[in-house]
Amino acid sequence: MKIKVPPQTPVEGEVLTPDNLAGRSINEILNLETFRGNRRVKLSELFTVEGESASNPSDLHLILEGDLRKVRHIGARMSAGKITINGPVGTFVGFEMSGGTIVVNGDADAFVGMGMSGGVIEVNGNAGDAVGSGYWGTRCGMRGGLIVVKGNVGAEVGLWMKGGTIRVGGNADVFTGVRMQGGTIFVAGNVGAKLGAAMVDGKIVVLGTVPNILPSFYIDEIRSNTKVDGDKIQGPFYVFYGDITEGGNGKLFISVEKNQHLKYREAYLL
Amino acid sequence: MEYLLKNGYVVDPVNKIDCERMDIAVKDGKIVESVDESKAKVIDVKNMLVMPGGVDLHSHIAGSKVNVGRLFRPEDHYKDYEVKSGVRRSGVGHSVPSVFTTGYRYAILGYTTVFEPATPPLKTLHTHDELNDIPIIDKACFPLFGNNWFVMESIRDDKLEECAAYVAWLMRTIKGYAIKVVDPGGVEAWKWGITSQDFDQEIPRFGITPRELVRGLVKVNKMLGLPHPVHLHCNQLGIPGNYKTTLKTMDAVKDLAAGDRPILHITHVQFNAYGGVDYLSLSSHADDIADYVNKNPHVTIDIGQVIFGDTTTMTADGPFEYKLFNLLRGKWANSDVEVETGAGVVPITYSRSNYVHAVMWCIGLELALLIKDPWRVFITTDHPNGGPFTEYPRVFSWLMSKKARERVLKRIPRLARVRTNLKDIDREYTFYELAISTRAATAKILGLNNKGHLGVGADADIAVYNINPKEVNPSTDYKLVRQAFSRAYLTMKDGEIIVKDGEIVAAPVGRTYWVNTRAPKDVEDVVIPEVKKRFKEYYTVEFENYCVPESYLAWSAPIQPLEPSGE
Amino acid sequence: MKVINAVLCPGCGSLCDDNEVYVEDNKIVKVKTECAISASKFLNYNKERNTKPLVRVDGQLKPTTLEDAVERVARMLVEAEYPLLYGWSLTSCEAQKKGVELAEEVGGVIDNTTTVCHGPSILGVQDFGDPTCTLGEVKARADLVIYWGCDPSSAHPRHMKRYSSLIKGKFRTPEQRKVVVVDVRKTPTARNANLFIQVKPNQDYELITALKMLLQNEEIEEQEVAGVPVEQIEELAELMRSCEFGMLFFGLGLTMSEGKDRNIDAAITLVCELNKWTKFAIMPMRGHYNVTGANQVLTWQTGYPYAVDFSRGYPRFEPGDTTAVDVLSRGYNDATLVVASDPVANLPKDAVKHLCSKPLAVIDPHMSLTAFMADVVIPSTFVGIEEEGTAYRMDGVALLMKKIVDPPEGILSDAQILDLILKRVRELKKGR
Amino acid sequence: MVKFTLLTGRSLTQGVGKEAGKFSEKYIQEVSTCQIDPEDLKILNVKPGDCVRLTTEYGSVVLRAAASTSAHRGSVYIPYGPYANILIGTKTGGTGMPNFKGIPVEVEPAPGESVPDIKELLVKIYGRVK
Repeated sequence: MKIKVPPQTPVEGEVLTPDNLAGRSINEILNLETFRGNRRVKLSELFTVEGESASNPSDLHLILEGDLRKVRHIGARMSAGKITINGPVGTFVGFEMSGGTIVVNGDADAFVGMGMSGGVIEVNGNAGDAVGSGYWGTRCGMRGGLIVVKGNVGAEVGLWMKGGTIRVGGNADVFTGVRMQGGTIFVAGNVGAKLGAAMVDGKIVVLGTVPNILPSFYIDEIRSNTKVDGDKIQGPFYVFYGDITEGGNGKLFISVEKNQHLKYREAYLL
Repeated sequence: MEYLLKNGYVVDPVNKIDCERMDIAVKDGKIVESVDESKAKVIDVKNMLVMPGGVDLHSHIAGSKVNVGRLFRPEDHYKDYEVKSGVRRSGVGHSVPSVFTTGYRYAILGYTTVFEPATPPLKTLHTHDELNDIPIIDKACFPLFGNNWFVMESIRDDKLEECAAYVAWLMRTIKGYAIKVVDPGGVEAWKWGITSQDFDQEIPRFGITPRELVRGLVKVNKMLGLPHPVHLHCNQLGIPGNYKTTLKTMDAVKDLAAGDRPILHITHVQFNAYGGVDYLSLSSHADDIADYVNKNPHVTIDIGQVIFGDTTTMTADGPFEYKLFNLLRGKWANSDVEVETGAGVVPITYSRSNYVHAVMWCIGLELALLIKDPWRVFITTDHPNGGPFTEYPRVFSWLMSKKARERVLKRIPRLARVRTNLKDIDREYTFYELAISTRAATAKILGLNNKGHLGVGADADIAVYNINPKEVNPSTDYKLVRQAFSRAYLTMKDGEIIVKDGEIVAAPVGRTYWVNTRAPKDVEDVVIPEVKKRFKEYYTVEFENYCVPESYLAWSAPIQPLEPSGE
Repeated sequence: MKVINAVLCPGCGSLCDDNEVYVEDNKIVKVKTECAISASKFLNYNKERNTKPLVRVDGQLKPTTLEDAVERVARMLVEAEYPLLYGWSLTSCEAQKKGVELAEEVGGVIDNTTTVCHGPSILGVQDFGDPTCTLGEVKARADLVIYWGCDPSSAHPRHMKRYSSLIKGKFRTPEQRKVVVVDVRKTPTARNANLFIQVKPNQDYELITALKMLLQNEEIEEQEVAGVPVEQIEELAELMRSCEFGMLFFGLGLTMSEGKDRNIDAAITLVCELNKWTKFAIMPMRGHYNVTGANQVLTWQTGYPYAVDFSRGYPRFEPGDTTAVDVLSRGYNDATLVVASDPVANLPKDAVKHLCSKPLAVIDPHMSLTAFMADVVIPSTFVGIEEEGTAYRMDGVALLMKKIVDPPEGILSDAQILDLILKRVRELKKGR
Repeated sequence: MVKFTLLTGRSLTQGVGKEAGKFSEKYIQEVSTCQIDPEDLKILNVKPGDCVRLTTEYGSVVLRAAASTSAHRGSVYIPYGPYANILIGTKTGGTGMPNFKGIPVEVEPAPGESVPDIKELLVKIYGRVK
């Protein structure tokens, strides 16, 4: 499917999942309705469609082309199949998805994988804020699955995260892993301040620099390497645990080499 | 507009009508003897169940704590929404629905009168602001008096007449309906961080016990001739072993009763009927409470049934909510209100496999089934504390069918079955008893003469359910009961069709009742200036700005008090 | 000359209701108040007043009729696919209700200025709750008052004297109260505090974390946190632990700096923690006089306090996406109606750029900066001066504002203007 | 050119001035003045009343400098308003709230430049008015 003209107002992309499209003919798909702003529009007004549909969602590979920056909730609640997005995409990609794969060949806006419980999201560009968080008030972020972002991510990655893995190839902004309750976050680049704030469980690995460590984390040991989903990651790492104020048992693995300014904490090693 | 509802099976306990096939005539918003069939709109409700509109005397639908519940629980509503269509505004539902949705969903259940049972007087302008926005249903609110400095001080100083004058002034100034007491003295103690107030323990810095306070307010209630008895939420709510406090409280005012008119309503008793010493040993003492109520006509109760699932607890009982927060460690809102009261809000998920929750579930039903007189026990969920009001049909089916209860009983922890009596109770409500407990009796105890019945002159608030009471056996067909009560075939309010086949077709404004009370003029002339003087010291608003003008109510319906029945 | 007592001040969120206003020939000639902002409001409200509906013709604002202005706004809203209805904090709840109805009717996003003041506070509340009280509780009981990232001397001039640190209550005299200020600058409020803690910008979160550590008797592996020596943090922790009734007032210093909602998360959980030791409460210092009312009205009508998206016919709340700054910076909206607010003066440049690039209408008594940039301007009355209305104080107490003088001829209230627009919108929709 | 931290906020004068009107002298004067510690002014080689240019990642504007002991070393304080907004970004971190406080800012003397007139400024940046 190719978006005809980038829409001026936001388009709801919930309908764009293999679960919704499977078993429908191209014509039926073109006649499906969604919202552009407050207008009900047919997909045919927004997209051109080529190829063929599949009867089973898991056999369906949906390819979206064009500037989708104002299309939000693409792949919401999908359970199977694959979506490839060639271009930049809007907010809430993979909202509450439970299975299948979404690949974004471009940048993704905020709230990638909000409330997801399974499946894979791959962003081959940058991603916005609150990747892998949860709907407001639920106190529960991503529970399972994998999110991979090649580039940088915004603030509050993994907010309230409970399970699954987030891998960031670039840098992460402030509050990485805030209120995290489980799962793993791996950041290959640098992170902003307040790393792991108020986390109670889970693991965060940072290969780049960390501006400071919150006073509610204690240094535990120095480890030569660690693992993320079975992959060995070479250290050495400072290992901190916390957040003490939450009685937390979360672990921060922070590159020793890139963070010599934290050397003074070694004095507290038992 | 004239209507004739033809051929329904009418259940109207006030007029002793039990499933009789008859027609109901409606004209200008009232039930009338007959209408001209050629002019009236005739609606055939053949083989359907016709009842007066439901009357709920205890449901938290409006005011500051309800709005706190809405505000801090987006996760409660984001999946349950109503799209704007026709006469219907959009909104959200689940345990703390938005105002429009509240009105619609009550009407769909066939309820037409709902009272908000707790308003902090200082925030009652807010409560009315929301009540004004709730469409269709008639409503009112009960101001909180159980931790009020003026009340505590005047009862302490043995100045009952002055207390009565203050209550009368406040009731008409803020347009309230009844005296509500929540955890008497306990909220004042909580304002200093103290979380336990016993019935015979002195309230910190006020030199008076809850016993004296409750007795004083029951006397005041009689002096003023308020249409509803003192509406009391006991001390020690939610605490194991609290059934003793409840019994003590009921017995404390027994000597004040005169005739067979109830003088005290104890609300959501399920939360106050616990045995045991901690949550591990929690057990049901519903039988002791029921026994007392059966023997003593001066009290009525409502049950406060628990429904398994997610909901939001909210009460003026701030210390209880703090204790609940410490058990659950989730979200906690607390809002102490100067001079008067407080409030707390905590979300909860009642789970069938949780021993404590299962015991609570049993207790509510036991109360409704063990109290023999349906005129003195009312069905509530203390919405949303035990569960949302939209679950009422489920409660009806449990009360009407032992089989329905057993289905749940089978799936709760064994120990919860053992430490409760529900499994041994065979009683099943009839449609007649259900109609008493959900409309006739509640209207009567609220003093609403035009509600809860279908006699000539009554407000034409009518609910028609698509179920044939002559054919359906609720004991076995409890699912049909639940379905029928979930979506009224027809709801009429003040003679206007509101719900047709489960859909909202009109959404007019509803009344707000309040009691226009007055104490003797010479007493008021002394008391009100004194209140005004102390107001500046106690409050942060001006005396003049405390008032809710009658013009503020969307449809003001003042009620005159009854004849005072002495001290 | 007429004297009107117990007048509410439509100035800040303190909503003081004890002002005396003197009126002669339908003019306010004198105000008895202890507040400079309030005096300025009552005496100057009528200056720089625009009393004619305006419409932009050839780049210039030209007078027009009310009917024409209403018609243009209605058309703008009906034609838009995703209109933004923004503002709402300087008007009555009655107008706010009309605003919700209009937003629902035109399928737009309605957002109030909360979004750029205490929006993060609400997000914090949605995760943890809100242990709070009314201001009279502070007056009666508080023996410790903390102002964190707020400066009542500048923004809420009578707050301390009327409600919090400097007032005598039933159980407390001002001398019995200790005052603590935590801020990045030595504010006017800080100069009179018993303890002033100067925190480094963007490090309030670290400081709160350190406080929690000390309250839990945990050791801190640092000499100082957020630029504050650990001994001084210990001093504050001890004050908090040992008071009988503590109150934490916080302001935009917490919501606008790094951390935002997480700062409030930390502050609320700190107060929850403190309730294990003593009685403690927390309250945001709300700025505009009825921004609290906007949250209340939206919440009871839609379930959500701000940033409500009606584009699909029902209320949706996705802050960070449906919040005004995000809507504008992502370029979502294709028209904007601003009521009782001045986003051109208050929002970041790039958001304002988008705002001004699309059709823009303003309803405001003042000739605001936004009105100066608008396509259509409809003047309205001043609520609380020329119009009655409900407003909510920062602690959620609802009060009725009075009408003191008549508005200039032909000027309607926000609620009336919105009602005219709503009616016209319904007609236009029917015709389509 | 010196690096500072930008703080924006309310001030009493801004509050009072706002009530007198957004085009009033009092309001404009207040919101187009930045407060800097006297010691920092010396480092900048700027006297109170002189113009300085402030530049952030998001924009640049010329304002009047004032000495203030409230502002601590290393920070610049501007009351909320149309001038401060030029220096503020729209990133909200997923919260709806931009960073109005604690933004890195470069300050340099701007001799020969003047604070732009409010109306001209609005027209220049946001267009629309002819």
